[in-house]
Amino acid sequence: MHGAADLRVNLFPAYANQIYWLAIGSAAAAIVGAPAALIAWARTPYATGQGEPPEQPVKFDHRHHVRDEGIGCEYCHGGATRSARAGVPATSVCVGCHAQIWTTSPELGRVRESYFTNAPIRWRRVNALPDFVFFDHSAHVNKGVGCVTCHGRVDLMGQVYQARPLTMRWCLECHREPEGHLRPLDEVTNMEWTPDRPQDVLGRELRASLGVRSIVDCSGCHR
Amino acid sequence: MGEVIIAELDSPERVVQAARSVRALGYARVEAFTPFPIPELEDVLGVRRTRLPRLAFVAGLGGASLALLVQWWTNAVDYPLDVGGRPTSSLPTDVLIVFESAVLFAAITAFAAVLVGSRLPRLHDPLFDLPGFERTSLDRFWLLIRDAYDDDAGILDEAQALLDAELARLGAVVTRARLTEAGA
Amino acid sequence: MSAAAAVPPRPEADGELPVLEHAGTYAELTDELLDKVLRPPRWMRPALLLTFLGSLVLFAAIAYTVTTGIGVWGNNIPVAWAFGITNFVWWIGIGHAGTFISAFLLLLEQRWRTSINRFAEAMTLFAVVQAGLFPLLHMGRPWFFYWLVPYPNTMKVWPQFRSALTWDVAAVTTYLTVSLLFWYLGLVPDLAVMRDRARERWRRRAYAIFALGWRGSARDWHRWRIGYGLLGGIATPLVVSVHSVVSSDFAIANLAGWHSLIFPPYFVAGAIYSGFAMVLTLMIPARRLYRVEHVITTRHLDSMAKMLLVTGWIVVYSYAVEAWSAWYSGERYEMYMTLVMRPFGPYAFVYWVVIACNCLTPQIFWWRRARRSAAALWVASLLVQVGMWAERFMLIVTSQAHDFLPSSWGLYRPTVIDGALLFGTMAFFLFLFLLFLRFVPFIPIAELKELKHRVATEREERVHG
Amino acid sequence: MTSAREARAFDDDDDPRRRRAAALAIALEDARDPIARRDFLARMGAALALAGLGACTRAPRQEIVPYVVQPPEVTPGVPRHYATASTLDGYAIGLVVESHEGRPTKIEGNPEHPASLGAAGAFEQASVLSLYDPGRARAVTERGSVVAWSRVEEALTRGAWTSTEGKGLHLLLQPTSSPTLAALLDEIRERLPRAAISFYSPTAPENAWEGARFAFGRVLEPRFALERADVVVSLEADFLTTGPARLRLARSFADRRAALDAMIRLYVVEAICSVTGAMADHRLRVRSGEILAVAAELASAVGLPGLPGGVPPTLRAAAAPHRAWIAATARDLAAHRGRSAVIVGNSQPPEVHALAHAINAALGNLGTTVTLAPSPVVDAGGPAHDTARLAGELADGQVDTLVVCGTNVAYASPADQSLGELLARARQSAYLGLHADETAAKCTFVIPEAHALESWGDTRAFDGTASIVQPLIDPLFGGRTELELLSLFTTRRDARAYDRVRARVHADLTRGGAGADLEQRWRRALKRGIVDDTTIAPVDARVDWAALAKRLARTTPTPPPALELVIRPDPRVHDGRFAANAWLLELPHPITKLTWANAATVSVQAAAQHGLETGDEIELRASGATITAAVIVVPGQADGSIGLTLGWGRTRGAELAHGRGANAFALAAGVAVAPLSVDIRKTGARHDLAITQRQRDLAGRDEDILRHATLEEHRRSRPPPRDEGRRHLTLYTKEPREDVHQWGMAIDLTRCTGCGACVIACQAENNVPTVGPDAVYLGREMHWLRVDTYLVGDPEDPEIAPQPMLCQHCETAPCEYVCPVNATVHSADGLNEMVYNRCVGTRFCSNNCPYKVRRFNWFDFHRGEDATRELAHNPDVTVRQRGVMEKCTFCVQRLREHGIRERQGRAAAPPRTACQQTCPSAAIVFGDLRDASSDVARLRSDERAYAVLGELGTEPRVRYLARLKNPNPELG
Repeated sequence: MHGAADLRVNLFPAYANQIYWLAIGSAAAAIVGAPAALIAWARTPYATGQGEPPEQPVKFDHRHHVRDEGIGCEYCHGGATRSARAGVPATSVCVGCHAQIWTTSPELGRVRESYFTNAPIRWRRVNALPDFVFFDHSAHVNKGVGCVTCHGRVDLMGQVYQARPLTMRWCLECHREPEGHLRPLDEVTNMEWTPDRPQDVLGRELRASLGVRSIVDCSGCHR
Repeated sequence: MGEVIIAELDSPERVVQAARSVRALGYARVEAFTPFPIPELEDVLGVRRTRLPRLAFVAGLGGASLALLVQWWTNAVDYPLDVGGRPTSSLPTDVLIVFESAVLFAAITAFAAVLVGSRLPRLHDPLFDLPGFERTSLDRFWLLIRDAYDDDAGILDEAQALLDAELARLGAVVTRARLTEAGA
Repeated sequence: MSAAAAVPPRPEADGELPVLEHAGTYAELTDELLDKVLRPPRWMRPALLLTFLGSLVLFAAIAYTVTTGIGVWGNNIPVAWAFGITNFVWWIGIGHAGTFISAFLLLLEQRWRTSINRFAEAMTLFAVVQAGLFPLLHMGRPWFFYWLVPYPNTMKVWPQFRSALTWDVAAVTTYLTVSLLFWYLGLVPDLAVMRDRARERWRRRAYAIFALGWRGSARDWHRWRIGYGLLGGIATPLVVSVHSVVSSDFAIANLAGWHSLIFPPYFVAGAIYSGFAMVLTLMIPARRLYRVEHVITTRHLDSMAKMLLVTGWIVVYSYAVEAWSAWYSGERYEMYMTLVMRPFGPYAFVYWVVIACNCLTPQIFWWRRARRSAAALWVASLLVQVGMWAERFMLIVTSQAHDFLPSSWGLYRPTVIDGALLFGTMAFFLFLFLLFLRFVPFIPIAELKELKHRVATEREERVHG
Repeated sequence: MTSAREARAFDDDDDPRRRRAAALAIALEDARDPIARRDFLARMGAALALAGLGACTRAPRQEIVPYVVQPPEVTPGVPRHYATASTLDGYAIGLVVESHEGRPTKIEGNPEHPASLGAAGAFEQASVLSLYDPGRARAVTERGSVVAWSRVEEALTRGAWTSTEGKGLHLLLQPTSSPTLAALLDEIRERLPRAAISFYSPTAPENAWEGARFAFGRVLEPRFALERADVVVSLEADFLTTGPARLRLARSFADRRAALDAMIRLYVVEAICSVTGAMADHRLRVRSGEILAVAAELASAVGLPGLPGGVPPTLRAAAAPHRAWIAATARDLAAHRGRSAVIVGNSQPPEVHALAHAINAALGNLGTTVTLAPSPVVDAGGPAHDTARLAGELADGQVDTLVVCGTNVAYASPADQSLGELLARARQSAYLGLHADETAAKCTFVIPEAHALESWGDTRAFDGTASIVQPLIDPLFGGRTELELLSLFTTRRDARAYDRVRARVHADLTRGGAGADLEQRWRRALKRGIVDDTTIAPVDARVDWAALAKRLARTTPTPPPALELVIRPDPRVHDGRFAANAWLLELPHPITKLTWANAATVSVQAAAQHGLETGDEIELRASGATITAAVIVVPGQADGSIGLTLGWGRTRGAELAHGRGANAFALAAGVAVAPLSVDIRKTGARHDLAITQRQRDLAGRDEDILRHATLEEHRRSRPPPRDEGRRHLTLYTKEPREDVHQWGMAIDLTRCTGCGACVIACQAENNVPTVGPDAVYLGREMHWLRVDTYLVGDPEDPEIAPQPMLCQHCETAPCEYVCPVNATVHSADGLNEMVYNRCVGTRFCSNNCPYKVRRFNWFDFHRGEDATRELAHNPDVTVRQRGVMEKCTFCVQRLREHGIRERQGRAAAPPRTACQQTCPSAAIVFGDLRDASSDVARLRSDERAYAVLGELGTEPRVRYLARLKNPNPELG
C-alpha cells in the first residue's frame, strides 16, 4: 500500500489551467490553420510568380519599343497567330533596326555579340506554364483573346513580369464564360482597348461570330 | 467560497443512504465523489439529465448535410465532369460519406460535450487541495456539502446536529474544510 | 500482489462461468491493476526493443518504396493490387473486433466485455494505424495524398466521390477518430487513478496532463456514462459501415469474383472473425504473463470462442453463397473464377489454406473443453488470422490475375519489400501495443470496480433472497 | 566509347555541318550532368510535397532560346515534314519524317512511294530511335584512340594498291541500289580496275537471284500484284513482313481479304510459324528441307507442258505423304489460271525458285499477277555478292587496304567463313559503322557512319523507283556517309554527298528531256520523295525449259536431316543490325510474344519427345559448333524442325543486347544456307523468358473476345439482329453530343496480320518508355497498344489469330468512376482522357478495366535517359513521371492540333492515329462516328462488327470486325 499522506500535494498551480487551454487551443488551431494557411499562401502573388521581373540578358524596354516606336506585338512575336508558341524574336530581328541605329550602345553589346558569334540570346521565360500544360497561342489569338488579357499591360513594363496568376483556376474562369474576355480580332494587340458596348453583349456576339467554344475537357490543355 | 462539510464513506450503499438523508435534511448544493459511477446517486442528488445525446444528434445532422453539400457542389456544380457516363451527383454514392461524416461530427461533439460539460480539461482544481481527495478515485466515497453554513432559510436550524448524527450512524468520517475558490 | 485465491469457478446466477473472481477490496483490486503499469514486468524492455527494431524494418521499407517507386513491390499489370491492399483490409478487419467488443457489447450490456474492452479497443486503434499506412503508401505518387480530400485548390479540381477510395479515406479517418475518442474517454477516469496513485511527482504530473483534471463527481460520471454509451452506440454502426466501405473497394469493380452483393456483410463478418482472433492472440499471453486469470476469466475465453464460432459460420456461409451465386448466375467469368480459378488455379494452395483455417478451425469450439482451453484458443486464433489474411490475398489477387481477356493473364510474386512491409507492420503494431501496456492500465479500473460492486450486490441478493 | 569532348579536340575538318554537330554534341554532354535539372526537380518536389509544402515552391525559371537567324520556313511550334527513304538490304521504302525545329521525332510512310503506300514497318518506325542512340560511335578512332579525319584520309589513300591499279584494295559494302553509289563505284573501277568490290548481307536474296537464272537464264526479280490474284501459294515465303515489297503486298493482300465477295485464298507450306503462315487458309507443316519435294510435286500436279520429261520423280518422292493436299492446291491453282501466284522465300534453294517460276509460267501468271524485271540492286546475282573471294584474298594476305561500309561482317557471317578473324590479316582496314561493334574491334580505323536521317544519298525501291535520302538533322556525332568515305578513292576526294546526289539526279532528270526547269524539278523530287520515271520496266521473260530440265535432272535432293535447324531473320533485330534499338528489342515477337531475346522454337511433339517445355535451356550442336538457347514450344511448327532467329548473342556495339539470346551465326548458319542437321541436349538450366502474353488460349471466350469463322460459316449464320437497336438495360442514358466530333475506331481482324508495326508507331508517337527484360518478365511492359495473339482451332495444329488491343474509350468507362481524384474522365468528343498531372497512382482504374490496357509507371523509366536520347521525344506529348498511369489516348495531341487548325479554316485531311497511319494492311480505321460517310461509321455498322466484351456494358468506341478465312472446300 502506498503511503496516502505524501500524495496530497497539489500538482499544478492555479494559472496552469490557462496554459493548458492555450496549449490545447493552439494545437487545434494548428490542425485547422496549417492547411488553410497553405491554401491561402498558394494564391499569393509570390507563389504564383507574379510581379517579379526576372534578370534578362538584354534590358529590352517594351515601353520604349511599343509606346514610343509603336511596334506591334506581331512584329517580334509573330508566331502567335500561326503556332502554339508565340516565339521570341531571333537576333536578326533586333539587328534589323539596330544595324542602323544605336549601333554602338553598350546595352546592345550582347545583341551584336550574339549576331556575330552566332550564339543565341538566352532569354529568361516570364510567363511559365508547367510542362504538362499545352497552351496554344494561335487558338486564343484567333478567337478574340487579347495579349493584354493574359500578359497584362506589357507596354507599361520597363522589365516584363508575370501579370496574371496563370493558375488553372484563373484559366478556367475564362474557359467557362469566354464572353467576359473576348474582343474583336483587330483589337487583339491593342493594349488600351476598352469595349464600346457592355462586355457581355459584345462578348456574346463575338462568341457566336468567332465560333468560340467553352473547352473544359481535360485533354483541351493536358495531353 | 466557504466552509464545506466532507463525509467520507467506504461503500457505495452507504454513500447513497448518506446522500438521501442529507438531501432529506434540505441541503441543496451537495456533490458526491466516487471511484466508479453509481447511477442511484444521480437521482438522489437531482443531477439534471444531460443534453449531450441531443447535441450529438444535431451535430450528426450537421455533418451529414455538410458532406452531402460538399459532394453535390464539388462533383455536380463547381466542376461537373462526365465520369463513365454516370450522373454527376447521385445519392447512392454520396450516402456513404454522408453517414461517415455524420458519425464523425456526432462523436467529436459527444466527446467535447462530456469534457466541456464538466468544465474539463483542467490541471488545477481547488477540490484537489482537500486532504484525502485522491482516495476518492481509489476506494473512498465522498459527500461534499457546500451550503452547510449558508444561512438562507431552506435549511432547518437543527439540521447541523441531525446531520452529524446521521453521518456518524453510517460510519462516515466527517471533516470540515475551506474551499479556496468556487471550484465547480 | 495477487489477492485471488485459486477459487474454483462458482456458477453465476445464469449458470454461466463467473465474470470476476476477485475477493479483495477495491483498493487491492486497484493497486493490483496499477502494478501492471507502475511496476512493469521484466520482459517489457527487451520486448519493446525487439518490436522497435521490427518497426525500423517497416520504416526502411516505406522510405525505399516512396523514394524508388511501387516497382520495388511485386505488383504488375494485371495484378496491380497485392500485398499492399491485402494488408490494409486485413489490418482494418482486425481492428473491427475491438470496437465490436467495446461498443456493441456495451450496448448489449454483456458483463464479460468489461475487463477486456480497453485491451480490444487499443488493438483497434493500433490496427487502424497500420491499416491507415497502406492507402497512402500504396499510391504511385504518395506526396499528393492531400488530393483525396476536398480542399479548395488553385486548380478548381475536386476528388471524385463515386470512387470507393474517397469513401475509404472518409471511413478510415472517421473510424480512427471515433475509436481514439471512444478509447480515450473510457481511459480518462483510469488516468485520474494513475494521477492519484503513481509514486514519483513527475509521473503523476504526466498522468495529470492526460487525465484532463477528471474529478469523478456524480455529475461528471453521469455525463461520462451517457457520453461513453453514446460513443459506443455510434461506433457500432460505424464498424459495419467502415468495413462495408472497405469491401466496396472491390464490390464496385466489375472483376469476376469481386462485384457481388455478399461482399459487405461477408467482409464485416470476416473482419470481426479475424478481429476476435487477434484479441485472443494478444489476450491469452497477456493474461498469463500478467497473471490476471481471475479478472479475464474462462468466461471470457468461452464467450470469445462462441463469437469465433458464430462469425466463422457466417464466413463459411459467405464462401458458400459466393460459389453458389456464381454457379447459379451461369455467367462464364464468375463460374470460372469461383469454381475453377480459385480452387484449382495457380493460387489453389492459398484457397485451401483459407478453407482449412477459416472453416475447419472454429468447428472445434462446439466442444466446451476446447472453448475453455487457452492453448487451443490461442492456436486457433493464429490459424484464423493466417486464414483471413490468405482469404483477402486470394480474393484480391486471383480475380486480377485471370481477368476477362486471357491475353492479359499474369501472376503475382511477392518481393522482399512486400514481406518487410507485412512483418514490419506486425512489429510496429506490437510495439505500439506494448507501449500501451507499458503506460496505461490495460484493464479498466473504474469499470471493473463497478462490475465488482454489481457482482457483489447480485450475490447478496441471491444469498439473502 | 569516346566522349564528345575528345571528338571536338581532333575534329578540324572544314564542313560547317560537322562543326555545328560537334558543338551540339558537347552541349548535350553538358546538359547531362549527373543529377539532370529535371531529375533534381522531381526529387526535390517529391521531398517537399511529402512534407506537405508542395504549395510553397514556385516553378524555377526556364529559358527561351530563339534562333540567331530564323530560317524563313521555320515557325517554332509548328512541325515540318520532309520526304526521305530508308534502305534495308538495298531496297528502299519511302518515308515522310516529322521534324520539330530541326529535330526529327516521328517517321511515317510516304503515300506516293510504291513500296510504302503510306505505311511503315517496325524497322522504319524504330529507326528514329537509332538516330538518337547514345551508344553510337562518336569519333574517328585508330586502334581505339581518337584521331583526326585527316589521318584517315592520309592513311587510306596510301598503300601498295596505289601503284598496282588497285590490286590489294578491297571494298566490302552493303548491297545497294543507289544510283549515285553505283556511279561512284564505276568511277573507282575505272580509276582502279583491279580493286575488288564486294557486297555482303546475310539476308540478301541470293537464292532467288540464282533461281531466276536457272529459270530465265538471267537474274530477274519477280513483282507480285496480289490485287489481281485469287489464289496464292507461299513456299516458306513470309511475304507479308519480309522482302522489299512487304508493305505493298500486305496492303493488296488485305484489300483482297476484306473484299468478301472476291476473297483471296492463301496456301502456305512452311516449317516455322510465320506471320504469313498465320494468315493462311491452309497451312502445310513440313520440314524446310522437304519443301523442294513439295514444290516438285506441285509442279507435276499443275503440269509443266514445256518441261521436256516432266519433273523428275526422284525430286517428288519425299512429298508423298502430302500428295492429297498438294493435288487439291494444284487443282485450285489450275482453276485460277492467270489469277494466281506461287511465291518462294529466300531461304529455299534456287531449284524451288526455278520451279515456282515454271509453275507461274505454266499457269499464265507471268505478265498478270507476276511480272519480272531486272533487280535495282547493283550487280544483283553477280560474283560481287560472294564473300568467298574476299575470304581467300585475306587468308593469303593479298589485301593491303580493306574498307568495310555498314555491314557488321565479323558478327553477321556464318562462322565457317571466319571472316571475323581474317579481317586482321589486311594491312590496314577501315570500318564505317553506326556502332563500334564486333567488326569495328577488328579494324584499324573506326569511322562513325551518318544515320539515314543525317545523310544525303539516294536509293531505289523494289520496282526501281529512285528516292532521294535527305538529312533531317546535322550528323549528331560527326558521322560520314558511304559516299563521302568512298570518295577518297576517286579523283574528287572531298566531294560532298549532296553534290554527288544532286549531280546524279540531274542526270536522271535531263535524260527525260527538258533541262530548263532542272532546279524546280529537283525540288519537286525532294518534296515528293520520288524521282519521276525511274521505275525499271518489267521484261517479257520466257522460261528456258531445256536448261531448267537439265538443271532439275542434276539436282539430287539431299534427304532432310532427322532434326533440322531452320534459320530466319528476326522480325525485330533482322540480322542483328537493330540490336541496339530498345523499341525493337522490346517489341514482342509476332508469334512467340518473346521480348529481349531469341529462343529455339520447338513443336509440341518434339518438345514432348525431348521432355522440353518453354523456358528450358538446350544445347544445340551443328556443323561442329555448339550454342545454348532457351526453348519456346510453338504449336503449329513442323515436328522435325528447330527454329532460331539471327541477330542475337551480340557482344559489342549493342549495349542493350549484349549477351541476350543465342548467336545463330556461330552454328555456321545463314538464311541462304540449307538447313543444318542439329542435335539438341537439355542442359537442365531454366531461363526467365520475358514473354508478354503467356496465356495463348481463349478459354472458350471466343464469342466475347475474338470472333473467327470461315466465309461460308459467316454467310450461313447471319448474325443476330444488330444489338445496337435493342439497347441492353443500362442505368446511364447518355446520348453523344452532336456539336463536336465523336471519335471511334474499327479494327478489321480479317485484314490484321499481327506484324506489330502499330506497336512501335504508337511508342514513337507517344514517348512510351521501354522497361527492360526483367520488368517485362514481371508483367510491366508499357506498350499502350499490344497485339494479343491467340491460338484458335484444333490444339494440335492451331491457327494463330492476332488482335490489336488498345484502350476502347468506353462511353460508360469502368475505369473512370473508380478514380478517386478525377484523373481519368470522359471528354465531350468521346475520348477517355488520362490526365497524368492529376493521377496519384492508386491503380484502381487498371483493375477495373476489363481490357487491361492501362499501363503504370512503376519506376521513373525516363530518369536514366541520356540527353541525346531525350531528343527523340515528341514535344506535343507529356513525358510521364513515376507513379502515373498511362494509356492509349487515340493520339489526342493530333486530334487537338487538328481541332485547332480546323476551327481556323487551315484544316488538312481528317486526323489519323499513329497506328492507323502506319498499318501496312489498313486494318485500323479511326474517324468521326457522327459523319455517316466516314469509313469508321460504315465499318462499325458492318455485319461482322462486334464489341469485345460488349455485354459488360462498357459501350466501347472501338469495334472489331470478325476474322474470316476462305478455306478450300476440298480441304475442309
